[in-house]
Amino acid sequence: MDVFTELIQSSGFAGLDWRNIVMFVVGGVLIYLAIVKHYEPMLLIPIGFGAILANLPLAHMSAGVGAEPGLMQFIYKHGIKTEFLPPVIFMGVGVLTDFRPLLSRPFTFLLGAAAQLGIFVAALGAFYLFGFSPHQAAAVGIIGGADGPTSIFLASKLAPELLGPVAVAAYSYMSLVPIIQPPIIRLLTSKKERAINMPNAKPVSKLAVILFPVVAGTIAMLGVPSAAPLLGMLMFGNLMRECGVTERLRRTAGGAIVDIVTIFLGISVGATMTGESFLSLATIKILLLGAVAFCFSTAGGVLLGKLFNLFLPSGKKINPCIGAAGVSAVPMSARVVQKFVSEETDGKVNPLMAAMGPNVAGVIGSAVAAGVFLALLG
Amino acid sequence: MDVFTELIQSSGFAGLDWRNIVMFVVGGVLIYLAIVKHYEPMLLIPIGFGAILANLPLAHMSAGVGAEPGLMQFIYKHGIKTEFLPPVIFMGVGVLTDFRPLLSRPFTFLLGAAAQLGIFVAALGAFYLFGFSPHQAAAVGIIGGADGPTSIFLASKLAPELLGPVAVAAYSYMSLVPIIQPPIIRLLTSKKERAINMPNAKPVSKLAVILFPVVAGTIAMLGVPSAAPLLGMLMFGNLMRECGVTERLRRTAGGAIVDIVTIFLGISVGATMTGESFLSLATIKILLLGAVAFCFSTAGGVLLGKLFNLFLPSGKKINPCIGAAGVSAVPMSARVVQKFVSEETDGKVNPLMAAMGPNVAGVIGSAVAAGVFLALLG
Amino acid sequence: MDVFTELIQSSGFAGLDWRNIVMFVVGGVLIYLAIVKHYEPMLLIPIGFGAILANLPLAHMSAGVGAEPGLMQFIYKHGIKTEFLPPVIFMGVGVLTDFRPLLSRPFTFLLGAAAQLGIFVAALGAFYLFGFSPHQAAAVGIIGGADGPTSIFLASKLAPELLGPVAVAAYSYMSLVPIIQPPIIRLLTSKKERAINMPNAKPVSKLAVILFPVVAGTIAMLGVPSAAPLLGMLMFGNLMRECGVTERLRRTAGGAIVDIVTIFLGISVGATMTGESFLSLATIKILLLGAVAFCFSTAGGVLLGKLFNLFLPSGKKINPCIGAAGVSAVPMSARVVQKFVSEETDGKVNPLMAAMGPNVAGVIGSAVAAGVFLALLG
Amino acid sequence: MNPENLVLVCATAFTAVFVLLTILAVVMDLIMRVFPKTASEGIKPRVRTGPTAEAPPPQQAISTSDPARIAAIVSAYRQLFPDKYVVRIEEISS
Amino acid sequence: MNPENLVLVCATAFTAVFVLLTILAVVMDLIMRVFPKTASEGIKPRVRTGPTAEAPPPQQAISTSDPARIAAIVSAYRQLFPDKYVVRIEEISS
Amino acid sequence: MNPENLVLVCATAFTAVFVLLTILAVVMDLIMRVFPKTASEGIKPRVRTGPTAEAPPPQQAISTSDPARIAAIVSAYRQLFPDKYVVRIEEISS
Ligand code: NA
Ligand code: NA
Ligand code: NA
Repeated sequence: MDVFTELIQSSGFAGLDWRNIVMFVVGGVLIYLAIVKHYEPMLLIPIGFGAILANLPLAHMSAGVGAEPGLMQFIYKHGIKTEFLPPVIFMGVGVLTDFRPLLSRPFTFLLGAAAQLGIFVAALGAFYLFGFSPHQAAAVGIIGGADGPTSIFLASKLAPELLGPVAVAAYSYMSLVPIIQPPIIRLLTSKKERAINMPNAKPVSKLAVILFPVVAGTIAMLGVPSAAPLLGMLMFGNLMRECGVTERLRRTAGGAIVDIVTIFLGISVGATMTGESFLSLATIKILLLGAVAFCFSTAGGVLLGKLFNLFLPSGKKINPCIGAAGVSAVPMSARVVQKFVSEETDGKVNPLMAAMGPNVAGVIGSAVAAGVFLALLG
Repeated sequence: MDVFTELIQSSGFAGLDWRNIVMFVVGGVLIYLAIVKHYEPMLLIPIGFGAILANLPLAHMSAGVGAEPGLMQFIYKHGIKTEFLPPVIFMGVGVLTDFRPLLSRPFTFLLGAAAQLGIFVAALGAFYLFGFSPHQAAAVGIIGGADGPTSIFLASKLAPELLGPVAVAAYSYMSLVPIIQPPIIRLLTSKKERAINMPNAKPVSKLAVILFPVVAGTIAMLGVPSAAPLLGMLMFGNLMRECGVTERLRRTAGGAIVDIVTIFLGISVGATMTGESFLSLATIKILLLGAVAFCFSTAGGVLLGKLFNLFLPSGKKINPCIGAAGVSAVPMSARVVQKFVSEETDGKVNPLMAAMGPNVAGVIGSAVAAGVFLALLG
Repeated sequence: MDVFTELIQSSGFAGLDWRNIVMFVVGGVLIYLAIVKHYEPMLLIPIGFGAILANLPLAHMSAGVGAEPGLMQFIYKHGIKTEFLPPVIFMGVGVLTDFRPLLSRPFTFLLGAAAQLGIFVAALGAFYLFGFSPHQAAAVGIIGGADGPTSIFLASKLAPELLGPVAVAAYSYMSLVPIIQPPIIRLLTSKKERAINMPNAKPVSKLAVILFPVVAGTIAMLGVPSAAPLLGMLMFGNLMRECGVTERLRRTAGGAIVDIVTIFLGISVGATMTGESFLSLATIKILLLGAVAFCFSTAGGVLLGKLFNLFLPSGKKINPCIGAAGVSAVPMSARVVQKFVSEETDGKVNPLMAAMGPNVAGVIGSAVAAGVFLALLG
Repeated sequence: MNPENLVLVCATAFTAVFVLLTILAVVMDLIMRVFPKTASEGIKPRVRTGPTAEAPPPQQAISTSDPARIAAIVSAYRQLFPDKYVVRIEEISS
Repeated sequence: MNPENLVLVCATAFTAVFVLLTILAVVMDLIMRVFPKTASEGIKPRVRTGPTAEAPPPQQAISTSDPARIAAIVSAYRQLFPDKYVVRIEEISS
Repeated sequence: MNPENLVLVCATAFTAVFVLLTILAVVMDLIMRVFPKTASEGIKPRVRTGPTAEAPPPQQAISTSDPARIAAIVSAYRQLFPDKYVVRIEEISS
């Protein structure tokens, strides 16, 4: 009987409080959304399971500021705090991203810039309305960049205490793009605008595709040096993709490396979600601000498209809907725009390729925004 | 001539003593067993080669407590001492393990528990008969869990000075399962018992298979929090396997990651086997105790099967032979039982699936045992 | 306007000096050579891009002695300074290398030794003519080993400040082997010597192939213990290749692991090439000495071949051209010899297999040379 | 607990293993009762020879397939290919 | 810059994003003018269904292929396979 | 050893390389004499074009295959495919 008592006391059941149980539910919900709703499963499965691990009393499986040493904290400390894993994911993103749609319509760079609007709206809202510190506000705002690794990178530097909710918000809303974006696009565009066809794309030479990561990468990193870890690895990955002579590196960088890093990044980010830190008013604020950020980013892209049309001759007007794809959330957002426009026009207008332009520009846009935040606040 | 002298003196030939040479033979024997006898080659090839490296005078290629800095010590220090690599292997085990046979016959959980008997018999023997310290005794006992990464995990924490012989014993006896188990099963069962057919298995829903890693994992880690690094990663890997939405993570976690970790884990564990530490009476005791542990674990599983039959109605009796598969050594031990029973019954009874149940339960069982040892002794 | 000023000042454009721009060009040229001329693209793409990254002002993307903390310095510090990544590449080299051509003509071991001549000529030239320190001279000389990871390994230990130029020289000249070697071979051999056919090769048993990494590896590491990290991993990789029972480890060690390490090794070596350190007289000297080293290594191999022929009976004479393949640069150099001889003899003599012998011996040869340098200077 | 008392440590550990695995058995049994295999999940007894590292799935949907027949196939197969094993039997109803 | 003045920080950041992406647009446009797609690079409008993680290449060489036709194909395809998308249309001139 | 005396260092190193590789040659030669290739290891001259990163295996079992013929095949092949090389020649005796 004595043995049995001791067994129970040294178990995690004794230390369990309601917050742990709520977090088991949160983790379970994330896993459910990943499996049943296909919400970014590559990230939400590890994050959800990590959230469960983090809330096991006495298991030392949580990570983040002040966490006790353990497996998850080991990964967090060596992979995230060192700012190593998110740039490596970006290398994989570079390998997997085709920038041709962007190059074939260079004006879509600007739509990708406009669609970062939500970052700043949310950051200001977080600071002035919700009382977050400037550093925290920037980390919350970056959710509007609709880019997971950028959010993790910035949050882990500026406000590691918010890493969990920021990452969850970023990946959740990226998955909710098909629900968030269509009403906003519909609200801001007229039937006629949605029907604008834009078949013309510049031919893109192989040389331009290869020069892009080197030249555009160098200029962007000169412009915002603090974004170099993200942009440098993104462009390096893209160079491996396009150069045509590093096939095996390309395959591994876009395959095994991305997978390995995703697994460890995801589970250790999830493991920052202890009930103590996650179950707070701040998390609810962050989820709210994240939704606001996505909405304003979507609107920003669409509105710049409309602004363009004020100055463009009638034959060259662009379909403002593609601006919404500038939030990034590659390639989900571009597909949402394609589906929306195609349905609105009975399949006559199909701007998928045009929407891929701002879509990939948005990846660069939010990395640049993160870089400026780091430079001015870091 | 002077140059030549200096050359010889700075070489390893000068520092060679008989123990190094014996260890070269030991390493060679392990490699021979791996190649010719197919004894766990994925581990014994790296361990055997690591044993050779460790015994090269002046090469600084040994690892473990008090080893000089060098390549192997680097891997050991960052991969094993940090308790990182064994749990990662467990993630791969989770990816590669199908728990359906266990779920379809839930009573086999108990056979997997009983077949950990040898752990405790060997631990007690090590302590009371052979004079090992309690920590060392636990590390030696865990060999009876027939699970390599669990043995490495526990030994590296409780008795790193015994890591080499413990790992060698664990992997060697796992390979010797086809020789160790049949006589014990034959001794403990009657012809009639061996002929019991048990075709009935519950159908297992996909949902139950997905809930298993989450629910059973959470309960197990709550029960024994110190087993969380092993059980958490095992269940995480199994969730990636079964959830159906993380195919590429599953493939990499069960492929490249397992391979990478196996290579570095194996060679650095092998590199702990310096002649000085390995060639001692302790190693012989450990090898002896390991054999005892495997025998008692086998017996434990079989005897619980027989005990079950005392209470089961005649139509529902189980074949006690499958209890032997509870030692784990997945999937070797289940196949040994299948082969044994099939041959004893002229192919009429084939309990492979039934034996896979205790087989995979044994993995959980020995991880739990390791966790309790850590909690009470760590 | 104030915002814009601040933006410019915090950008890298303000800090740009001419050396950075020259290094952008150098990086671009390396990338160009990789893509258009196929000069070792697996290494020169990462090195070239790393050179660009290193020269972005304020981006903290450089690596090496005295570099500020950042992503590249993180990789350099944990991967190169720890002497971890180059041996891991060597494991991959071992997996990818078939030593049968060497075993089938054991005398080619000696040609692989002779073709390390350039290492010592260049080292002495660096010390006595160009004023490098002994440590630096050894690091420069090793370029003549025509082996990238060996050069990186030795340079990072003896003269990390020269790592960038040494690595660039090693990989560049390896790519220039088709241009460097033929004139030297032609100069040193007669038409009649080039036409010597050497069809006879000893049959190599599977057992000998498996014993090679174990036995030859052990002897070599006993002989020069400080070469053990390179030779040990080379032989371990080769054992995984040949043992026939570790297929999945072999595939990953020769695939994903080599790729991962190549990417991180390459980009962080490239990131040591800041304008400040690279644009110096030393770099020009190193490039010059590297060329000299390759020439002398080529000559060394050929001349030993000719020396052999003085003592060999007429029917057993060897084609001295194959000695040139002893520089290593596997398998480029062996193919250069094959092409040269085949063209010189109108396709009648094709010594590809014979040339693969010294070719792979040269890998061992330069690793041994690096080990002796480390032992005597390290 | 005094670590010297290894009997107690071992007894505790073995008890823990038993208790925990019993709980898991009960819980998983409960889950399978609450969420039984639905008809739509498919009844497809199949045979496939798989890599030996991966555990085979159990015989599913026994009702549609004579277990003796499976055993016979498995047994015969293993005679022929001792290092392979049957993990799925695919039936084509004719 | 005073971090408290987050309005200025955000204005700067948004400006930087715009300025930088505009520069990139201009530079890349210039590069494509200086190095236009040559005839030898091939005019091959193709359709291929790819993995969803990878962005599709743009419609190349529109002149040889009716964009309406592409749109029709794309649209029809997406009706049939909503989770796939068209990344290449390969035409065989007959 | 005085590191300043780089001549001696280099001489030692070059000697070490020679001595060590000679020992390896002798030992491996010995091993091949003690464990010669057995008939059961198969006599199978084959041609295969492989990835360039991997060194080709040597011509095995020369006795059954005319080396001149191999050379001719290799040479012809390289004319046609200069970036590939012959690593195996498979003969079908007819
Ligand atoms: Na974005
Ligand atoms: Na076990
Ligand atoms: Na060499």
